[in-house]
Amino acid sequence: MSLLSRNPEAPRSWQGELPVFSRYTLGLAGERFFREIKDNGRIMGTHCENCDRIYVPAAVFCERCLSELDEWLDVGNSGRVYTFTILHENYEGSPLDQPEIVAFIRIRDGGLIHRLGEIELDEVRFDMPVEAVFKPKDQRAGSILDIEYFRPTP
Amino acid sequence: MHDRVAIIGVGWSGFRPVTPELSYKELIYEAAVKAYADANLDPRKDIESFVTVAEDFYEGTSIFDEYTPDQLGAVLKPVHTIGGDGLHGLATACMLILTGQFSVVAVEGHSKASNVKTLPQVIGYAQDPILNRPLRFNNHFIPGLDMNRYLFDTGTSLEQCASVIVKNRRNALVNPSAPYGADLTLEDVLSGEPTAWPLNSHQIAHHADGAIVIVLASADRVHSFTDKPVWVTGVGWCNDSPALENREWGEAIYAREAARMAFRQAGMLNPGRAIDFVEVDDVYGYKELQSLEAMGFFRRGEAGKATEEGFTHPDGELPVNVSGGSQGFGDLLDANGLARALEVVLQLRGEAGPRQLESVSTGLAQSWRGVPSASGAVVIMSGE
Amino acid sequence: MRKVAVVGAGMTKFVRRALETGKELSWQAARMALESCELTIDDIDAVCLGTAPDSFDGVHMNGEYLSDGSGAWRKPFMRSYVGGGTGVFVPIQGWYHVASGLFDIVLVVAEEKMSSYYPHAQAAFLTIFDHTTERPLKPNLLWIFALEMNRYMQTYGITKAEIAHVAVKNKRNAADHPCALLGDPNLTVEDVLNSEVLAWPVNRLDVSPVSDGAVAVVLAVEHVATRITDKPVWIEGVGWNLDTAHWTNRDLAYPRYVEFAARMAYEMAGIKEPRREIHIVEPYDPFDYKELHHLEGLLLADRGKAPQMVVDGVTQRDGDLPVCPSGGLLGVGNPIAAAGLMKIAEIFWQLRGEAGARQVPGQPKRGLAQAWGDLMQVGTVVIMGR
Amino acid sequence: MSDQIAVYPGTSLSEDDILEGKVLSIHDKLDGRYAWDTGIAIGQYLAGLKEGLILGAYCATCRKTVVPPRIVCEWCFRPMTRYVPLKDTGTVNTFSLCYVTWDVKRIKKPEIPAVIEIDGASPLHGILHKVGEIDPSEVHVGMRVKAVWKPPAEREGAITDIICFTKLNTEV
Repeated sequence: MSLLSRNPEAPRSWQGELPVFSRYTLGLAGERFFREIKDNGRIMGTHCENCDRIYVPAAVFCERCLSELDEWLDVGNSGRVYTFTILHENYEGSPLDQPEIVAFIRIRDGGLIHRLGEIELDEVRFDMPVEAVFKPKDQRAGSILDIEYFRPTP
Repeated sequence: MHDRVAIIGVGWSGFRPVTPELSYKELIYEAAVKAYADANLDPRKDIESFVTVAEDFYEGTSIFDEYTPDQLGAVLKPVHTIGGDGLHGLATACMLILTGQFSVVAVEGHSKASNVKTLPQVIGYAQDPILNRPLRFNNHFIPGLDMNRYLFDTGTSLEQCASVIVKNRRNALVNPSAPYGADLTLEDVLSGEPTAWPLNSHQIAHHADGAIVIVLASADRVHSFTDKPVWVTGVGWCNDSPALENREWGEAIYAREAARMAFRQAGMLNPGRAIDFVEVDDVYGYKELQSLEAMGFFRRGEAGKATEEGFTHPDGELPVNVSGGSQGFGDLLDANGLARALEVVLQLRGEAGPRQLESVSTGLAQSWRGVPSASGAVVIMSGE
Repeated sequence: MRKVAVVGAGMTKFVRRALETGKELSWQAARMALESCELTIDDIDAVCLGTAPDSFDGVHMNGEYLSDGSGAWRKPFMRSYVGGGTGVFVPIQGWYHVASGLFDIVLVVAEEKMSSYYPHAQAAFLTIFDHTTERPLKPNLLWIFALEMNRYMQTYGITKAEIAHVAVKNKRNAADHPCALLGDPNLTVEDVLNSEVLAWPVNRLDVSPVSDGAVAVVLAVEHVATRITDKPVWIEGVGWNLDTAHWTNRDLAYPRYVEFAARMAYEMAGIKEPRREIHIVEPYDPFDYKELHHLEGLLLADRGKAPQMVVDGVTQRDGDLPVCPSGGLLGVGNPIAAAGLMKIAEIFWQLRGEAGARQVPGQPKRGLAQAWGDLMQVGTVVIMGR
Repeated sequence: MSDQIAVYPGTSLSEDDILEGKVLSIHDKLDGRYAWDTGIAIGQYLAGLKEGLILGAYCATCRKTVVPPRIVCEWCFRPMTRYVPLKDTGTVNTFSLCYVTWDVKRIKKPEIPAVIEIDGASPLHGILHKVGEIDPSEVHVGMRVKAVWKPPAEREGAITDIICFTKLNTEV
């Protein structure tokens, strides 16, 4: 293929990075959605009248019909475990000391991805009711991490 | 407007866990030279447009399309890049030819996954930066959630998922291009390290490096290059919601809709009968079952049983991933679809060597873009 | 070949920092484009998205992330990119979707949220250079523009003052654009020449601003387009071309890849004398000299002669060949992919006589939009007519 | 704009809106680290730099010598014929005086990026590098320059083994 010769002494690889530093605004919907979590400990959704769906987390548009959504509602702080997994690796791919339970918690027609707490690994069930546990108000910053985890509804 | 499109040449290189002897450009060049020799053409003279598939973060280069033309013989030609799977690229090449503007178009896809030292973090940067990424979950949580719901909804067992792995890695033993061939038992697979239960480490394809180039031509030009064209009779692609909060967990909607589009184009009323063999997404073992069902080859919940019973084995009624699939040839990132298309081409031409299927005339390739996407494509090819 | 028309367009304001997420910007533009031609998302057969490097939005596989905002839910969806050329490429992508016969109506969206790269989007450009042979020198985006501009000036004996006329014209034009970030009706050549030297010969006001924004257009096949609107704007020709990545192995004084792309588009449109047959041009103007460079590559000016055209006022809105009547990237803003598609929207509105305060006189019949990108390497061209 | 449209969306924020917390935001950064295989041609190029040599490659079909070397000629798509040792002198094809670093910090003394046409390569064939050890006002297109190498012990097989190019003394 190549007429040029390989030099076995040549540097094999060149090391480098792709520096990406990001700052995200939360958007029209996110700004209000996360303010409600931060200030009031409330999970909000928006209703699409056209499709009769309630988006959680609140969205400013319906992905199905592209209508603008301006009907906001408090959807409560609980939902049901729609599906779950027991995660044994961290973000970087190394083993976790303690495996954690990650779930998609169905709330209305949407839901939230989050971890489950106050529950043993073998106790999680499909459709199990769970509720959000918020950080203390003074520690909330307006992010998904303002919810510490979801736990079984007592 | 051209009415039919055929694949007239294929070339590939790599398909190994690491390829330290070649730069990505040289890896692509090797695949291109083979494809052009196979198609019996000179790219500088004969190929009118080029399509590549790539994503910047996999390459470690922004605006990576800059670096695509030289090693393809594509300099000063209409070249563009699709941020998609190789099958999206193949569909794009078909569209370019169908406009009537171009007669011969080449598609390229590659993986240099071994050059990415922080692949989990790179893929993690595809998670929604506001809703999901701050949680810092390993990317496998997504197939973990999806697999668990799929098992729950369909009654598919872990053993059935493991039987996909056993089959595909065994298939890979007779594919000289596949580095991950292995003779495993169900127990071997089931005893993998837990990763995102019910997903374990042996159900996740290992990454590999490789490059694939495919040359396509319009019907009126095909026979000036080759006497063994493989016709593209249907292409389809589709996205479900990218939002983890809105998608259908446990279902491969993207595969269902992409297949419907492709079947419609191919005029197939009964794809199960019309298609002799398929190469489908198996980056996670359960995906093979889920995708087969989504495309309608099996009713929901029946693909696992069929796999156990040998229906999808090379000598079964619907051979699936005879190549060894991504489990066997490795996860080639966005080149996965082209690797599957390559196998379909080789089988239809009767050039698949020891794994050659008997009397096959129509095959299907399907792919998924991987975590966290809900995006996939389907291409149907026929030797006739 | 199936005839394809632009039938609707929409865009957000171009702003330095948007509150909206990239998804929301895409959605706003998409919804406006649909409303402008009284269609709904159900009418759309497929979606094409353009967004340039993922580094800006700060999302890997950014096309997937933006797909719901772009209206791609359960639809065939693809993202194309050719660096800075993407904004004028994505309507070409839409064109081949329709011209192929696979789809009748396609939504085309272009988005860029550059403010997500923090603190400054410019730094993202380090990584467009070759990782082994160039990046260790810590290059930045200004380098390539400054190197190209200097080579262009040296080759043809062009002055900075001549080039500054472009910035003045475009920023003044942009004062009439309701989405513009940097419109300035009173800007002078002296202002440009006296602005901060960033990378000689490039001064601050020679450069377009980092911006956030999105633009969308709707494309339809002939028989559908004529039902949707009585003022379809036809895509008469498209062209694109990519030169070698070895940019230090070729002469930067002339963009031959733009010429190749233009020739492809002219041939498809049946244009033999572009200088007579093209009535409005929106060439890519991320830096002021680029507009001139591109007018030459498009064969609308002789090599080295474009500067005289701008100095003589030929390229003013009421001149013989209006160039960037929108205000261009220099004036409206430069959210990379969105900026290119803005040029398509501008030609669409101009040819329909809907450009309001920016309307070019004389009922222009045919316009051309062009973008450029990568390592001074890619040209993308669309010719539209009514 | 269209005169058919009355209102355009898009909400502009100031930096202070975000810094003062009037608007919420999230920071993140990519941990993207790579080890790119150098391969045949660039591997040899780097090995040459370590020895104080700039290598090119010759295409017998196009009769062209290019730099850096590559295994295929992008013009004729034939394999490159052989490596060619080039001189470490050249001519400034174009340059800039840049007062901004890659990460947008202002500097007083400009960096001088330039395309240097390398002696021994075909006309217009050069590399990106920097001009240095010179008063910036002296730099001009067409200037003859010579590589300033790091001491051999400090070279690592990188483009930065050349510190910069500086004025060739023979120029009057």
